[in-house]
Amino acid sequence: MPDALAAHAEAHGHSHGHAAHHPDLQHHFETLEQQKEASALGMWIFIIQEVMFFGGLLAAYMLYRIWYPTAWSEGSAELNIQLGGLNTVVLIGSSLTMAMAVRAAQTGKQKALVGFLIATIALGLVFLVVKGFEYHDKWVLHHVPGLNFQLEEGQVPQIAIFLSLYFALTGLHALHMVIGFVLMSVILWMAWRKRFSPEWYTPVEMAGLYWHFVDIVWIFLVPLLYLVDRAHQVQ
Amino acid sequence: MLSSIPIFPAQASTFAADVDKLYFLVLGVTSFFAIAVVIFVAIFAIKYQDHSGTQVGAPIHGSIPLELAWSFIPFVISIGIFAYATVVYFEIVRPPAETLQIYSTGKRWMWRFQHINGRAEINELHVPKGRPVKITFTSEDVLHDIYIPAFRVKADAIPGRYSEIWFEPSQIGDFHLFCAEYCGTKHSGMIGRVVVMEPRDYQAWLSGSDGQPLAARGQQLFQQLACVTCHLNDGTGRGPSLAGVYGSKVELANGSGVVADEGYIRESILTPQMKLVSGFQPVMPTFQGLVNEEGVMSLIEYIKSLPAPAPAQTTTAPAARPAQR
Amino acid sequence: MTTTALPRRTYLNHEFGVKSWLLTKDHKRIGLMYLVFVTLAFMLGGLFAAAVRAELTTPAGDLWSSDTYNKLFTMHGIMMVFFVLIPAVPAILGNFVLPLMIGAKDVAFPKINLISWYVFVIGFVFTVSAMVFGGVDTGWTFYVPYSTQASNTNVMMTGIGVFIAGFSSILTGVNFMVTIHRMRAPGMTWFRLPLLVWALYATSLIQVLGTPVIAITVFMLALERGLGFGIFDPTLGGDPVLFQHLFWFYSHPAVYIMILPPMGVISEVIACFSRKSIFGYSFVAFSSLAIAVFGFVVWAHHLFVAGISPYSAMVFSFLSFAVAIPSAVKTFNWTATMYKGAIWWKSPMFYVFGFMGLFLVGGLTGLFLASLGLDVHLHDTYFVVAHFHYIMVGGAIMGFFAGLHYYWPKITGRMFNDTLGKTSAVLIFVGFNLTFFPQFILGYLGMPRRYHAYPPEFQVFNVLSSAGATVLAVGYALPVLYFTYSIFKGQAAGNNPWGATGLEWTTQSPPLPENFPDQPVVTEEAYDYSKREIKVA
Amino acid sequence: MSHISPKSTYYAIFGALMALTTLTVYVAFQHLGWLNFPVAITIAFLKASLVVLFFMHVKYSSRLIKLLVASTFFFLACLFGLTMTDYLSRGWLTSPRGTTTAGMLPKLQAAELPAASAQALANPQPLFEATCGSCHSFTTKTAPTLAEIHNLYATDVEKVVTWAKAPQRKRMRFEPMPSFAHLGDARLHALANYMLQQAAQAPPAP
Repeated sequence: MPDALAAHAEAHGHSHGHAAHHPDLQHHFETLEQQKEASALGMWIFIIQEVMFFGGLLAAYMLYRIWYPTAWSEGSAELNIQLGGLNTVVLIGSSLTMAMAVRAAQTGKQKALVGFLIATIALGLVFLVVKGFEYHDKWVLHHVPGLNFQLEEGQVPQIAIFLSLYFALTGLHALHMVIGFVLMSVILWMAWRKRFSPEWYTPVEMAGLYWHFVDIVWIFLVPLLYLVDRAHQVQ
Repeated sequence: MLSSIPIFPAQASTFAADVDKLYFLVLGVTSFFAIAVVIFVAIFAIKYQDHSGTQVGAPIHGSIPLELAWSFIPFVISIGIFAYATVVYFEIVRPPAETLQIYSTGKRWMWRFQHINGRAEINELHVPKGRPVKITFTSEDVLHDIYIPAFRVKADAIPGRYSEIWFEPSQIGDFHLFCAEYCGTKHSGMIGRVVVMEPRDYQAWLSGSDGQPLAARGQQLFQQLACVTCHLNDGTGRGPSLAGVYGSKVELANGSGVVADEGYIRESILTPQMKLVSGFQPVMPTFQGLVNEEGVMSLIEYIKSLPAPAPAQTTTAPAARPAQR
Repeated sequence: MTTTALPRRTYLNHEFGVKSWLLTKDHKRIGLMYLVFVTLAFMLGGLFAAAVRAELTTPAGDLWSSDTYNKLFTMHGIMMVFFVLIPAVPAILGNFVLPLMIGAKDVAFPKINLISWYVFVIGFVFTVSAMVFGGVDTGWTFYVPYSTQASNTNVMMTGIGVFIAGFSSILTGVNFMVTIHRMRAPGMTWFRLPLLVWALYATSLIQVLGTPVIAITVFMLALERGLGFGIFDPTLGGDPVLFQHLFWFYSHPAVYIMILPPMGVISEVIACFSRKSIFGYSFVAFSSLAIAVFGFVVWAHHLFVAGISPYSAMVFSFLSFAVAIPSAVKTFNWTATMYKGAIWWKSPMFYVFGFMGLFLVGGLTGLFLASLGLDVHLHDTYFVVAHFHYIMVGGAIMGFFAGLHYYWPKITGRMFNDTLGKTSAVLIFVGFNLTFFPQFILGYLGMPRRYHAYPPEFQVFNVLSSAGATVLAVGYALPVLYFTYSIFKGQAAGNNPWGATGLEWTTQSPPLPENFPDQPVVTEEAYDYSKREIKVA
Repeated sequence: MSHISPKSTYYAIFGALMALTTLTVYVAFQHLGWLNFPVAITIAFLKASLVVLFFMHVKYSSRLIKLLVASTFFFLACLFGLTMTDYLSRGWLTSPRGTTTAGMLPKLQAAELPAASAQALANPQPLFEATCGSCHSFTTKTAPTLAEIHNLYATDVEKVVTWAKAPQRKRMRFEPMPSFAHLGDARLHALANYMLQQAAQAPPAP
């Protein structure tokens, strides 16, 4: 036990010797490492709650997909696979630029960091604009449940459930994109002011985790919404 | 007037006594544990009381055998209760083969009961003693719940599908009928009485009806809605033959099977695409909005009244007709 | 030690003014700020309960109109569940003592901690204004399709309030989990943690994993009610029972959010006032985690008569029996802890005695409801009402009061009147039993819950119940008086008035703003009373 | 914690993600039957794993974070799986075959039917319209018309009553007739009488 204690004391207490604290070390942490680990853990736990958040919707999705396969097939056929595919490329691309931004922060390349952050934000905007076009199409076609929904001839009524879930899932995803957009803007501003260094770049990394999570949600949404039963529709 | 203060509900159905037996068993077991713990806490608190607050307790840190014992023994006991309670539960939820069918719909804030000979009643339910009764019911708006404490039965009425309770009254009398699922303003007014009568009296009461039998109404609807054009009884129509379908196992297009009970028939009328019968095209339109809950119930009763064709007719020669007399 | 002088520099007096409170990042101040709003919510909820009990003294619904009555019990439920029980121990006591117990200067994310409080207050304000502007009548469970189609009250606004308050709960959970993982003092290994910390960790797990599911469920409800989306709507083919599944996926574990932290408090208090280490420390610790994990797989026992498949009901019934075992283990261990102790009869211990009695009844009546054959009869009757009040009020609030009395000297630096504390504990215990025990009988007789008017033969028990509620109200009002008095006139408590172990008792009362003068180092197990020489005031 | 991956790793992962995206779209258009969905979800999981492991650095993170990520799936599985225990097993418990009232009511009535009132027997028309008349009219297509009945039975009331008590099914183009035994002999006689009287009145021949 004394050994463990000593090791522990080492991990937590050794910075007491240093006179100069890093300016970004908050008072209640002992070391930058401890602070960073706490932030990373916090971010991951937050992402877990986000997973459960989408999980509730996906549970509804799963049930109704089992109940109403026809509605799912017909509903999915109403979605624009080109725009969905384009957005996938855009979003995965933004994940790449985000990962590169974190790498630039790790290696202390300030200009590259700013550049990659701008690229990430730009790709995020492209995603939202494309999403906007998709929503607009749906509005024109009277496919928005509740607000202006019209069943077409021969369609099963449960298509309304599919479209409700489509809007709930993609809408929430888009909301997360908007939040991410705000987050990235703050990070960009900080990067612009050269606030990050290889020693301390935690905010960039945390924003990155969030951004990648939003990307993962989309990775699941595409097959769940756009690619249902496509094989039977091209017959 | 003490006699008017009940402390235990009437046992007016055949399984009420079983439920009560289970209740007293669980009550016994839990009381034993509760009293034991309270006695121990009281003894320890008094025996080891220290007025000064400066004494120190004995250095006891735990005992693995004790921990295992008081995890394992309650676990075994609760498995026992679980098993017993589940047996009773299945007695409550599984109706016997032959029951007297009654339909019901709940809507804010009343219960309508429909006997199959056509007699209907509101917030009152007449049933014969000594006969198993099955109530198939649904709701027309929000969730409701039929609860008859004296029979120990309860089930939610859910819009869009059927629920089912059954009981065999064992005692003549008037009993409470409650709505047990909160349904708004007059939730506590959505109550009624269940009148258990001798079968003879019940029969008399029932024949005081001026309504048309449910199956006959169903037959008329069957014609009106043109169901008959597709569902031919000889199996040659565009839809499956409905003769004898009730209670039989239906093979579905997706390879699974389902037993055609009231819920399935209802679902097939309102969302026909959901469980497509194997070998048929999804051509049936939905009848949602074209037929109300009462109508669906009479259609079901009509379909139930269709006798199963003789096996030879369905499998080998569906078109063969027996000679006319 | 008959002095009234407090330490010179404390977290309470190192800065002054409204701003110093509203912008504080000090976990201790934030805990107190929660206390203010939770007390407010408790009074509001209590008021609603009193109105409900007043109505039920007579069988005819003659005091309030049906709609008013429905709003009253709904608002009682929403206030008590979302704004009292869920934040009571974690957000008040947890915030105050968690960093002290593990020897940290603060929680991991002090800013987020403050944000949680603001989010909570915003949720509270939303909900209260929904109540002021007409109220809500769906029951705290918001069951569809009543809440989406039938109710014409402020469902949306209340839903938004609950949604927002949920995020406060999530953020607190994230904060506590990280704090316990990353902020422990040197030497504070997992198995030296006080049991309250284990309980708070298990609670945080539920908050993080469960709360988002109710958030999304309320969100779907809002989409359906507000925009006409169809997710649960039976006319479109949706399933109202799905709402119940999702709702209870959170709301059943939420019961453990309410009861686990008080259980942790009980472990602390019982060890301190028995002067003994907790019997079977690791069993008590792991039973908290077991309850948290098992708590997620039992939810459908709220749906046994709601139209779920009987086979599914069987699975959930079995799991529900399984979750009873860790609670039983805890109770047995607490009892065994008192064996050969040196039991000091102070007021926190009186609340523990009360807790033991009431929680036992609450927990054991849970077995009735987990039993499928019995639940058919008992579901949605007063039996259920009595059962969960025994758990939530008899258990959780009693535990909260035990903790509040136990930590009051630490929080304020002053002692309260012990005799009055004991009196209040006895009053609450007696009043509580008088209020809720008759409801078990009513429940088995078949009186459904949420009834505005009821058949006259149920009146006697209802009158008893309402009479008990008055005693209960006195019991709850009393602490407000002696606690307030103690703030001004109470004797100084000193660092460790109860002679307890634990880091929180090594620092001054009230603690320094940075908690400890030096980084504490832990060298012993929790509750190591046997090696101590105990001095008390 | 601060592991720095080479740029090439990120580009390779991006390439893999693009390739998997193309694959998932391609596969979606192939006829795989029930396999389509599992394949699509597996690819999504693969892609997500790549992002989690490399872009989010979990591959280089502490065991605690790996455990957290794994436990998320456990709780999601609880939510999905246990909800589905309900939905997938619905309909397993059904009423046993033969649960119908048809078997129940006649048993009840056999000896216990109260006497029909003289008034009802004197004017059986309302009763007729509620029972026999709903199927047997002059124009009906689902049951023998009154004219046909007249041809078959002429004035043989007893035969009609016997048939009504225990109908058989002679002609498959008609719906089967339910038993009317529960009405009792008195009513059945009155009904049969009334029906044959009506049937005898000159039917408008088609």
